Amino acid sequence: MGLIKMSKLEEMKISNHNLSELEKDLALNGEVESTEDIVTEELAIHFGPQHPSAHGVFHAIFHVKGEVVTKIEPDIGYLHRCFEKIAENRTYTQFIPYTDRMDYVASMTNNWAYCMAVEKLAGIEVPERAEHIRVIVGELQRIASHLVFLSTAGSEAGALTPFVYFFDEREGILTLYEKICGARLTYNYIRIGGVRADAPEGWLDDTLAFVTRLKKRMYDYDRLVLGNYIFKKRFIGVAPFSAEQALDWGLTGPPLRSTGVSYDVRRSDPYSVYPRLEFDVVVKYKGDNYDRACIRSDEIKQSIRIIEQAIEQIPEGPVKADGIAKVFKPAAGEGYGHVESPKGDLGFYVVSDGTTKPYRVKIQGPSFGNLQALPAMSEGTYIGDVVLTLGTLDPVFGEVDR
Amino acid sequence: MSDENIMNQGNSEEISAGIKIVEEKGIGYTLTVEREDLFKAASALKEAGFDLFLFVSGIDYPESIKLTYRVYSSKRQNKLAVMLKTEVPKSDPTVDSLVPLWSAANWHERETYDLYGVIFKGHPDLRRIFLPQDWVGYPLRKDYSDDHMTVMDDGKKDKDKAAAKDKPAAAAPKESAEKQDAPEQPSDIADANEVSTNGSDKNE
Amino acid sequence: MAGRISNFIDAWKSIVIGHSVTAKKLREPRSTFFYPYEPPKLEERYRGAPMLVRIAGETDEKEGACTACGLCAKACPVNCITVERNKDKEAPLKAAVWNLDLTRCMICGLCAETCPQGALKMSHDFENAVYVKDKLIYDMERVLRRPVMVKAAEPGSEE
Amino acid sequence: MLSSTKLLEFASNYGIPVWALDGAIAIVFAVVLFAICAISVIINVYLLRKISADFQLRYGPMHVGWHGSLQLFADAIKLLTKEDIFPSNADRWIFRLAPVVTFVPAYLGFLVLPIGHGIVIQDLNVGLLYILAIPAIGVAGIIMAGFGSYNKYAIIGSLRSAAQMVSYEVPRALSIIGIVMIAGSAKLSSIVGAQHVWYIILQPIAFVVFLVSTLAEINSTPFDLPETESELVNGYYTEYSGMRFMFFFFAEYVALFAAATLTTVLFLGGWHGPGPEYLGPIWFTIKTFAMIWVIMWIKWTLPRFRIDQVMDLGWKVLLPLALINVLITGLVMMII
Repeated sequence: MGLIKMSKLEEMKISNHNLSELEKDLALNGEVESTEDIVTEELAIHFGPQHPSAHGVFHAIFHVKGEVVTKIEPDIGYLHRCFEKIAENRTYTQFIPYTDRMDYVASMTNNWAYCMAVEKLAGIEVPERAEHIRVIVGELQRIASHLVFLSTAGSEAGALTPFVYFFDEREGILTLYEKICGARLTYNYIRIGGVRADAPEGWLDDTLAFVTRLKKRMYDYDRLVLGNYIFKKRFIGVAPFSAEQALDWGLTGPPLRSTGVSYDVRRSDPYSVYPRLEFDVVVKYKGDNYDRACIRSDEIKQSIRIIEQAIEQIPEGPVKADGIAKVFKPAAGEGYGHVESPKGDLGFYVVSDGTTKPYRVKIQGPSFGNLQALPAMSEGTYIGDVVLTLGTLDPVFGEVDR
Repeated sequence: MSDENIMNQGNSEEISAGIKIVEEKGIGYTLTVEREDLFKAASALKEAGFDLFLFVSGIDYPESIKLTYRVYSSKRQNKLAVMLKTEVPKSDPTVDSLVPLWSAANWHERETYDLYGVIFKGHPDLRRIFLPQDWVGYPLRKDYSDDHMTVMDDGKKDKDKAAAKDKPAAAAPKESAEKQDAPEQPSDIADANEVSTNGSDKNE
Repeated sequence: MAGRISNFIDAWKSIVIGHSVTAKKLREPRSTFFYPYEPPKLEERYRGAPMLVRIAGETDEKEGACTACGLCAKACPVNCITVERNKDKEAPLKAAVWNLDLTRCMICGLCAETCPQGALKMSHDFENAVYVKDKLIYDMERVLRRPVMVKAAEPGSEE
Repeated sequence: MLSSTKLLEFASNYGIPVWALDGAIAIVFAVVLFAICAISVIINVYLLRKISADFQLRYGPMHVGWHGSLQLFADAIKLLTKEDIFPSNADRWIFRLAPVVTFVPAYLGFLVLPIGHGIVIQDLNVGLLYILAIPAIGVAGIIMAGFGSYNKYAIIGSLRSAAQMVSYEVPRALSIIGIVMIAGSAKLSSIVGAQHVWYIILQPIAFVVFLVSTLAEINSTPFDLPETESELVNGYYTEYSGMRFMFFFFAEYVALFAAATLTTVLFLGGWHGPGPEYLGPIWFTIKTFAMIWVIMWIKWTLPRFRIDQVMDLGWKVLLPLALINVLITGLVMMII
C-alpha cells in the first residue's frame, strides 16, 4: 500500500513539472474544465523559529502541497553563541561549564568529550575510579536523554501522558546528579584528569536502586508508547533511510545504527573502561522512524546493564589525576577526543599552542550532522511525519548552533 | 571489533599510490596533503572505504588556514578513522569541495565558510549557515573584530554609539561585550590598543 | 483478510494495554509538590549562588575567612567576581571589596573549587528573582553568610 | 411551542398575545439551557484538569478555591480582560463571526435531549436526525475561523477539520440506524423508553463505531488533527485570543458534553436506573459523567493518527462496520 502511495506522489510531482506556466495560470484562475487539470498552489509554511515541536529554536520553510511536504529548507543559527571563539579566550578548565550549554539535555557527555580531548592532548592518565564514575554518570546521561526523546516522540505523536511519565523518571536521574555534582542540568562535573568530587556516600546504592526500578518500569512504558497500535501506525515505514544514505549524509548515533551500521564509539574506538564492560550495540535494520525510536528504548536497557556492571567493578582510589596544575598548560599539539553521546559521535578537536588557553577548539556536534539529513529523509511525507522525523533525529539546537 | 584488534594495528598504511596515513599523537591516523591534491586524496580515502564524513575544522594561523577533515570507515577492519589535513593560504582561501564525495560535507563546509571564509569550489550552496547573510567578516579568524557592530547595553553604549556616529571612521566603540568578559585576553587587548590610537578619549 | 483481522485484534489489544498502564498509574503517588508553600528538597551539594563563609564561632563578626587572594576572580569563566585587597595595614589579608555580579554568574562552582582557604562556598540560594537588575550585584555584606546550610560541595574542603 | 392547552387558556384569559408568551417561554428555556451548558463546561474543564492530573502524577489546580475549584473562574476573568488581538490581514466579519457560528450549533443540540422521563424541551419526532445534523453545522464556523484568520496553520487546520467531520458524520449516522430499527422511532424519548436492555449490549458494534466517530466529531485524541499542537501550533484557532478564544474553548467542551449525553441516551439507557422515576435525571448525569471520564481516559492515553489514516479509518473501517451492523440487526430482527 505504501509503495503505491509513493509512486502516485511521484506521478503528481512529475505531472506538475510538465505543466507550462500558462497552464498553471489557467488552472489557478479557474479556467479549467476537467477536474484533472486543477493544480493546487504550493504553500510555504514557516515552521518556527518558535514552534511547539521545533525542539528549540529551529526555522524551516516547508513547501507543502495539500498535506504533503515537497521541499524543506532548514535555517539554523538562532542559538549560535560561537562557543568555539569563546573557548579561545578561556583557560582549559574554564571552558568546561560552556560545554554544558551545548547539548543541554546531555551535558555530562559534553563535559566528558571535552575533557577527553584535552587529556589526549596532554597525555593525562585518568584514575580507575574516576573512569568508572564517568561511565556511570555518562550512561545515566544517556538514559536521561533517551527518556526525553521518548517523551517528546510521544507528545509529538499526540500522547501527552507518557511525556509526564518519562520526565518523572528523568527527575530521578537529575536528583542523582544533584547529589553527586550539585546541579540538575548544567553539571560541570567532569574535570581534566578525573571528576570534580567523589560520589557521596550511598550514591552508588541509590543509583543501583534507581536503575533496577527503571528496568521494571520500562516494560510498561514500552507497551504504552512503542507497542501502541496508533504509535506504530504513525512511525513504522515513515522516512526510511538506507545504510548508504545514512553514511552519505553523515548520520551518527541512533539514527545511523537504525539503518544497520554498527557504529558506536564505545566499540569502534573504545575509551574509558568500556572494553571491560559487557553490552550490546543495538542495531536495527529498517532505518525508519519506528526503528529510530525503538533503538533508544533498547539502549536504555543496555545502559542499565553497563551501570550495573560498573557499580559492581568500581575500585577504590583517587578520582583525579595527580600533578595537574591549577593553571593548566599543555604542550603544543593536537588532541581529538570523542565519546558516544546520546545523540551520536560527539567529538572535540583541541589545538594547543603551549599557552594556558586553547588555540582552537572544534566541536563536532552529532545533532548538526543528523539534522542535515532532515530534508533528504522526509521530503515527500506528510506534515505530521516531518515533525516526527525531526523528533526521531533528536537534535538539540544548543548543539546544532553551538 | 575486539579490543586486541585495535591494539595490533600498525603505525602507517598506504591507502593508494603516494597517499599514506601515519599515526600522530593525540588525534590518531593522519594524512596531510597539499590543497591541490585534497580531492584526489579524499577520493582515494572514499575508495578505501572511508564512507562517513564527520567534520571539517579550520584553524587560523597568521599566514594560512589549516583544514582538518575527519572521515570514518564502516567497512574496514582497522584504522577506522583518519584525519585529513590540508592548508590554504589566507590570500586565496579556496579549496575543492568534498560534497560530491560525501553529501554530509555540505553543512560542515558551509560552517567553515561562515566562520573562516574558506571558499569551497564546487559546493552547491555556499551560504553562511549560522550568521545572517549580511554579516561582515569571519568571526573565528584571529584578526576578526566586531568593532563595526553596535552594542546595546544599558544606555552607556548609546553614548558610545553617538560618539561613533560623529566620527564613524575614526572611533568605533572599543569595549565590546567580549572584551568585558575576558579582559586578560592578549590579542583583543592588542586590537584595542591599535584602534585607540585614533580618538580614545571619545569613549567613556 | 486473516491478516486484517489479526491486525484489528492486535490494535485493540495494544490500546487496551495502554489504557491499563495509564490506569495503573492512577494509583501511584503524585510526583509534584507545592513549591512555594513547601520548601524544595535540595541535596547537600546543591550549587546556588556563591557565598563567603564567616569564620566559625564569630557570629557577630563581619569578617570572613577570605584572604582576598583573587584566585576566585581568576578562575571565573565569566568574570563576575571582583576582589580588592584591603590597603589598610592592620588587616592586610582581608578583602575590601568582594562583589559578585549574579546577572553573569552561571553558578559553575569553579570559584569555590579554587579557593585555597575554603572561604568561598556555593550556597543553597535558588530564588534569585528580583524586580531591579541592580539588586543582583551582590556586595560583601550580601555574600557573607554563616555556613549553616552547606557542608561542602568541593573536594578540597571536604571532611 | 405552546403545546399545553392550559397555557393557551391562561393566555386567552388574560389577554396576552400568544406570540409574546411563546417568546417569553423560549427565552426562559434558552437561558436555562445556556446555564446548563455553562455549568457543564465548568464541571468538564475542572474534570479535564483533575483527571489529566490524576493520570499524569500531578495534582492539577489546587490554589484557587477548594482544590482549585474556582480556577476556571479565574481563567475566565483572565481571558475576558485580555486584549483582543485582531490580525491585521484577517477577514473582519468572518473572523469575528466564526466563534459564534461554532458555539451556537453545539449548544442547540441540547434542545431535544431527554434528561428524565418527560423532561425535555422539545421532543421532536425526528430528534435523532436533528441532534446529528445541527451540531455538524459547527464545522462551518471552524472553516470560517481558518479562512478568516489569514494564517496558514489555521487554514490547514480548518480544512482538516472539515474533511474529518464530513467523513465521520457518515459512519456515525449509519451506526445509529440499528437503534432506530430496534426502537422503531427516531424520537429520542421513545428510544430511551424502549431501552429495557441497554443498547450497548444489543448493539456493541454500533457502540464502537459511534464512540470512535464521536471522538472524531469532537476533535478529541486520537482524532485531534485540526488542532495538533505539535504540527499546526493550534490549528484553526491559532490567531484567536481573549474572549473569542474562550468561545472556541466553550464550544469544544459543550460538544464534549453533548457527545457524552447523546451516548448516554442512545446506548446507556438514558434516565433508566434503579429506584423511582424521579431519580432519572440523577442517573442520567452519573452516566454522562462516566462517559466523559472514559473519553478523557482515551484522550490522555492514545497518540493521534495522521490525517490520511484518519480518512482511511473513517471510510474503510468504520463505514463498512456500520453497514454490517445494519445488516446483522436486520437479519436478527427478521429471525426473531
